Amino acid sequence: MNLTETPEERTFRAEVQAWMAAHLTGEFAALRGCHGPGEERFDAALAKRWEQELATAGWVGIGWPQAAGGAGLPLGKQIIFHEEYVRAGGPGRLGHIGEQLFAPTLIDFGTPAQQARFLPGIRAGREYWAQGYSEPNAGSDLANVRTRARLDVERGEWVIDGQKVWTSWAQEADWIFVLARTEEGSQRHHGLSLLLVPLHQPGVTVRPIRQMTGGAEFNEVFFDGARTEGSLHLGPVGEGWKVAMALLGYERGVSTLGQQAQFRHELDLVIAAARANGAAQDPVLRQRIADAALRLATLRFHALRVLGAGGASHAAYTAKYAWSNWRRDLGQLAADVLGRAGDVVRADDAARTRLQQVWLSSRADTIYAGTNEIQLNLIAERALGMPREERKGP
Amino acid sequence: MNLTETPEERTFRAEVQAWMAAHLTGEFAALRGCHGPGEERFDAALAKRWEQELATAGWVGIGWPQAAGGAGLPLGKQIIFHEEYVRAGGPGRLGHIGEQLFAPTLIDFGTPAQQARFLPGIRAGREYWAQGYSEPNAGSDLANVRTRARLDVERGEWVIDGQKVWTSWAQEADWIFVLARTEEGSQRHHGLSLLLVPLHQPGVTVRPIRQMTGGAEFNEVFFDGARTEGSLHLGPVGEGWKVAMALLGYERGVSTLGQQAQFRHELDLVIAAARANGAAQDPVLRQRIADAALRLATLRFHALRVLGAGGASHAAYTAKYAWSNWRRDLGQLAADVLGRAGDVVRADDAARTRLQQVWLSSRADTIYAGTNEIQLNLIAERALGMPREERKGP
Amino acid sequence: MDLALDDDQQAIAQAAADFLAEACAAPAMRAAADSADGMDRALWQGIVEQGWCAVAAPEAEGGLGLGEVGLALLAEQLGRHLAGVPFFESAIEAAALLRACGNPEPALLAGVASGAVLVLAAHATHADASTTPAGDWRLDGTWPQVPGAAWADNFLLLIEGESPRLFWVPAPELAVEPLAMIDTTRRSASVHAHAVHVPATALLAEGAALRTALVHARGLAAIALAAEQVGVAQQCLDLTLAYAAQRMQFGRPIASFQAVKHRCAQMLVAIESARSAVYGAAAVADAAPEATTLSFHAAEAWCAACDAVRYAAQEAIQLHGGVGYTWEVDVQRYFKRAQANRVRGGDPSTWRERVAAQLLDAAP
Amino acid sequence: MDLALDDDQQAIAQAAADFLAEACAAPAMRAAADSADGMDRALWQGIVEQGWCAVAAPEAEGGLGLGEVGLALLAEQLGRHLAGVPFFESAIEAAALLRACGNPEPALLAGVASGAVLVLAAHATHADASTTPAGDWRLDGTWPQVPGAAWADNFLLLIEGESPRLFWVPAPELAVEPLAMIDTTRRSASVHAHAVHVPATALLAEGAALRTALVHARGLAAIALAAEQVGVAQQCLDLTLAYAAQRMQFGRPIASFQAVKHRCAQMLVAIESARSAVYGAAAVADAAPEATTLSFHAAEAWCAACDAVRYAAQEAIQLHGGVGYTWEVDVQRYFKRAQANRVRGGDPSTWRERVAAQLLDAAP
Repeated sequence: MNLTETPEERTFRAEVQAWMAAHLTGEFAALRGCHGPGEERFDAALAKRWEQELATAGWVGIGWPQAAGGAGLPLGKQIIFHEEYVRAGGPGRLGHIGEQLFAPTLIDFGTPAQQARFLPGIRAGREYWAQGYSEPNAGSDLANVRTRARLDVERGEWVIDGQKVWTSWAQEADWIFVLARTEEGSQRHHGLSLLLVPLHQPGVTVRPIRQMTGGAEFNEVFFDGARTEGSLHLGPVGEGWKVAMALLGYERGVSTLGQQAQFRHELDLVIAAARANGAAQDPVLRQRIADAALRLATLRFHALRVLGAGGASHAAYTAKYAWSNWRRDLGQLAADVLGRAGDVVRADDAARTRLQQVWLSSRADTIYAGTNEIQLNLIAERALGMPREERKGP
Repeated sequence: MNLTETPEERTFRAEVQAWMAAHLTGEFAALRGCHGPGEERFDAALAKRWEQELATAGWVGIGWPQAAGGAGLPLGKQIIFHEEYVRAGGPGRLGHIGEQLFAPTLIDFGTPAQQARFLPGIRAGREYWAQGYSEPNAGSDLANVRTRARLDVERGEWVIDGQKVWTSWAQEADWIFVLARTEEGSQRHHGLSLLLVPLHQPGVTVRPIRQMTGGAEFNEVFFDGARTEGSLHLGPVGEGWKVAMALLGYERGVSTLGQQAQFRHELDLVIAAARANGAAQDPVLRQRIADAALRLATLRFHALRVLGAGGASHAAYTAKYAWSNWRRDLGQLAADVLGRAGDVVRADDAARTRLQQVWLSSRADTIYAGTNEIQLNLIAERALGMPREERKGP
Repeated sequence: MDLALDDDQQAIAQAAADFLAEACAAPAMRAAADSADGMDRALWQGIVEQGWCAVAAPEAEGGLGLGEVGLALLAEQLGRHLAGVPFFESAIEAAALLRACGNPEPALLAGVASGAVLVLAAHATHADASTTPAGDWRLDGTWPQVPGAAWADNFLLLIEGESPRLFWVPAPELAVEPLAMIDTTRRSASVHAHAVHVPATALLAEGAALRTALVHARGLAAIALAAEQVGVAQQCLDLTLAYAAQRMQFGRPIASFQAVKHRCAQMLVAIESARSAVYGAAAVADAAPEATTLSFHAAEAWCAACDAVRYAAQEAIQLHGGVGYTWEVDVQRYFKRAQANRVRGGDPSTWRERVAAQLLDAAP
Repeated sequence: MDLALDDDQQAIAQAAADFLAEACAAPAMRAAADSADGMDRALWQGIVEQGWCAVAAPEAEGGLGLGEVGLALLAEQLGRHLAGVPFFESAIEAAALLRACGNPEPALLAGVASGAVLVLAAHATHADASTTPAGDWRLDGTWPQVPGAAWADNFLLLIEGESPRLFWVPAPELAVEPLAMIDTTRRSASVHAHAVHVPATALLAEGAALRTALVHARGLAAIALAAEQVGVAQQCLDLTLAYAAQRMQFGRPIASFQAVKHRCAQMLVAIESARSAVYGAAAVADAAPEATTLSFHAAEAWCAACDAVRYAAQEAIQLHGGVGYTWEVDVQRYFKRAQANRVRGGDPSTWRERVAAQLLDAAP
């Protein structure tokens, strides 16, 4: 157990701070604090140039092994990078799904040819990925996959038909990894494969979903005879479920520390708003603000405990439920601190607009990547060993 | 909708107040504020004399029809009686189960002979009843009845074997109504009968259960070849379930208004303690105290709405969950207001002792008469029409 | 003592439910919410024609004589449909204040009854009234966020300060600037007065009398807005029940999962409690209570309703899953309205603190 | 940066768990709780022999060198077993204050390490210290509720006031009167000093230096008491899981009901969060932080642990159903201890308000 930074870590932290200060300027200053696609002021072309700026400096793939073209940084430094990136106002990372979720899975499960083909594009900030798991009638029931793919033996290509939903940022991505049923008549998590499919082709339609925030970060993706090369399955054909689940494991990874730095920024905005409008004098809001600050500090300790060597296995299961409900509470707190003014949209008030977005967008946190209900089932069944929920029918 | 009392009601209220002031004196003053058996200072013989004092004045059976020996008072006056009884410090009613639960059921389902035999004893405050429903391995699953009764044809008597549990005040009762399986091999709620059984006989053993309060209000009752007359089944043999459930319906009756007057007294003690020890200056405790007062007022409105003509059917289902959780919160509030001093037992400090009892005893409220979990199931299934919980096995 | 609805009350509640089910079904509600100014004028006309704006007034004055209970029943149904009409602003909030002031302008109240929209402008950032040599008043000020202002025919302008004053001003005298809202089902606008001259009769109340009237009207408005919150909460539950019954997950309707059932049940507990609080408080208000009694029961209704709707709207989104987060599903509109109402009526903690002062600070 | 337990830490936690599973199993715990004075002397002897009372001290001073983290790990296990020993009082609370004062009496600290029980008496109803012509101090006062007092060999007497003073006094000099407790697993007694004379060296600290020491020691004590609360909460969960697995209702183990599963899962969320808060805060404390940092993280650990144990104890009773309300089942003892600890460490709202002042009132 060690919360003290080594001298080397302190130097590294200063290095990241300096780099961000020097580079998140000029045209990139417009990206400061941007969340990502779906936001009105988000400039996707600029965000891609920013990804390339990061890549050139070697900040993409810092956690990948060196053999895979990464920097192979130890955990402590990765944490520092993510924290300082967000602290400096670094925008939402268009490359996140490719770099943080897809690439580690590719390194674990991909063929050398697949790795050679895809890792460099991700590492260079030139190719962007989307995740095709959820389906409209499946929701939390991920194994209920109806998207199907058959091998067109003649052309050596997979032909995909179906629909995915809740695909973040697909409107800006180049590729999508699709969990598809490749064995006709198979049930549940059997007979699935994880296929790598180019998005820019006639058989694919991406339609943004308007959210309660007014923006459209998520999309529906329709596959209507979409095609990809026969070799582009990640892991063996028919064993896509295992690979898909392994990929989900990386969602709980080190980037959660960066997410927490973003949360800290949001809390700071709440505190500033409360000080400005007098809400800071209200004893009940004071309790809630203090509680938010204390629980956020605990999210960080919790992540450090889970990520640490020999990390606590029970604790790993509770992290998502804890942070998503923390943020939902923060969103409600933001709205309550804003008070009457929170109901009025003022484009010229960036702090207020951001807090309104925090309030509304936080409602997604307890739903995506496993709803509260799914999380509690997982905790009860896997961490506590309680009986499994019964499923009916096939 | 009418919250204004009629002149007649006002007169009646004054009458009850005056009677209580005149009669809860002398030897009965010792009963003031007593809850009931299980309390150290509770004097059962005195409490029975008090029941007879009430009976003599005509306060027992005020809600029964006149034909059954009752006063047939309208709802408004019944409410007023129960409220003023508690406000005056009237002790827990040893006759409650007989008068409020058993008698109405007897009037609805009993034979004329049964009514003639039992109603006068209850009406006179001379015979006391206990309720034999729950069993040790059944808990909330009331239909899981293992106590069995067979008819000894020769002697024309039921012979009962089995065990009941959580029988309030059985140590002071004369009779018990027992839900027993009278049809061998029957399942669940089939083949049950509601038998009326004298407690004072060799085949019956009553053993108090020590509670977390230290007292023993509840008992285990063992039937080991216990006997009762063959005619003493309430409702038809084999149809005891229907009668037993009808009886439970009277638990939601008008006496809840009296219960609320008791809650009000407890809240007043909390308020007095907070004013005395400075807790009343704490902004968070102030919120909680105000919340308790507001929600208690709502419990009363809710009961008046449910009891009123054409009362709200949905609302009836939610009452028990609402009041039991209100009281559990009040108990926690009492402990928090007492603070450090709440951990010390001081027999000479009646108010503190009472608040400690409120804290601990309130933990039973969300368990007995249908746990929180059972209540929520009932609300979901009966009020909202959601699918029924699956049961496994027989 | 009885809090069940009597026949007249049941009749108006049912009539309102039936009328709004037709006149303000979801497509009409969405159309109004997404329209330029948010008001459904056809609906408003229908409401006026049914006499709802005079539901509380005594029958002798041409009203329906259903008092605060009648207002609460209508507000509940309007909340359930997020109706884009200024019923709360005009027939409840402004009318309550006008009555509480002693109503020196009968035409104004009659106007409200016949659908002329009267709106209370409060919370000025700065505002001032001064007499002129001609005996008129000159009014200046900015009221930056006034709900319903863009739909107003007349305003009640509240000028706070050591001695507060309340003026009646026709809308054309003022500059009204609509605002972009998060909750588009009820719009606010900023209201500006610049050297507006009104006659002496436009001063409706001032000083201590006005303060008393404001507290009284605040209580009545809170009860009615609480009723609206109950309607919003009920619709959140009903939408959720309908969705949960048909949405299949893991081969079962999600309504069959105990966690879903219990949360819906807890929504009902909160809603039915809040409904009892609102009906009870409205009945108390109709019995001409003392100020502290009205204030206590207004707090009761308001806190219960805000708690219920916060929980119901939260769970409605949550139990709808991903689609609950989308624009297309109506729960988001109910969620936003619940919060807009809450901050409008004042945080429940503020109301609870008022009650705490009654219970804990007064001489015992 | 890493908050996983290292090998030494895992070893002591495991050793403590194993030792207490044997030496303080449920029957022994109940026997101590139901005994005349509540102390399990054999257990205390075992604990002293294992060196736990010096777990935090540097190895150079004969300790185990495991710091605040080591104390927290032991406190967690002791809480889990409701051990009837003055470990918290002596080795944590009093020792922390003694160290924070600069420890002018090394024998006292050595005594603590070897099992002589040192107890802090605070919250006097009245207390006074005056110098005598002989250069001694005369002490008078009443400390009405001092946890562990009946087991003390020595006392630290805190005399609050404009300039607070802390004295060291051997127990035989004082009148100690045991109290009847709700939580019988940790007894308090009232402590009276009547014209007690102590030498000048008995004054350990005073004034501003003592104030600073008290705040520091309060932070360390809160972290360790939070660890105890985590242990209490964990045992509530474990007892509940065991019961739910075997208790049949409606033909199924109640552990198979989703409502039961979700509540147990939420208990685990709260407990694991609190454990992270406690371990993190203890690690911070070991890194010699600034006063505001220690105070923040102590609040973090304390609030998280009190929230977790309140929920866990509540649900443990609830999910045990009727038997959860009986004396025979241990959950009631854990429930009572959780509340006794809570009021002892100070209501979480008080700690949160301190944090709010840091965040909201300081110049930005």
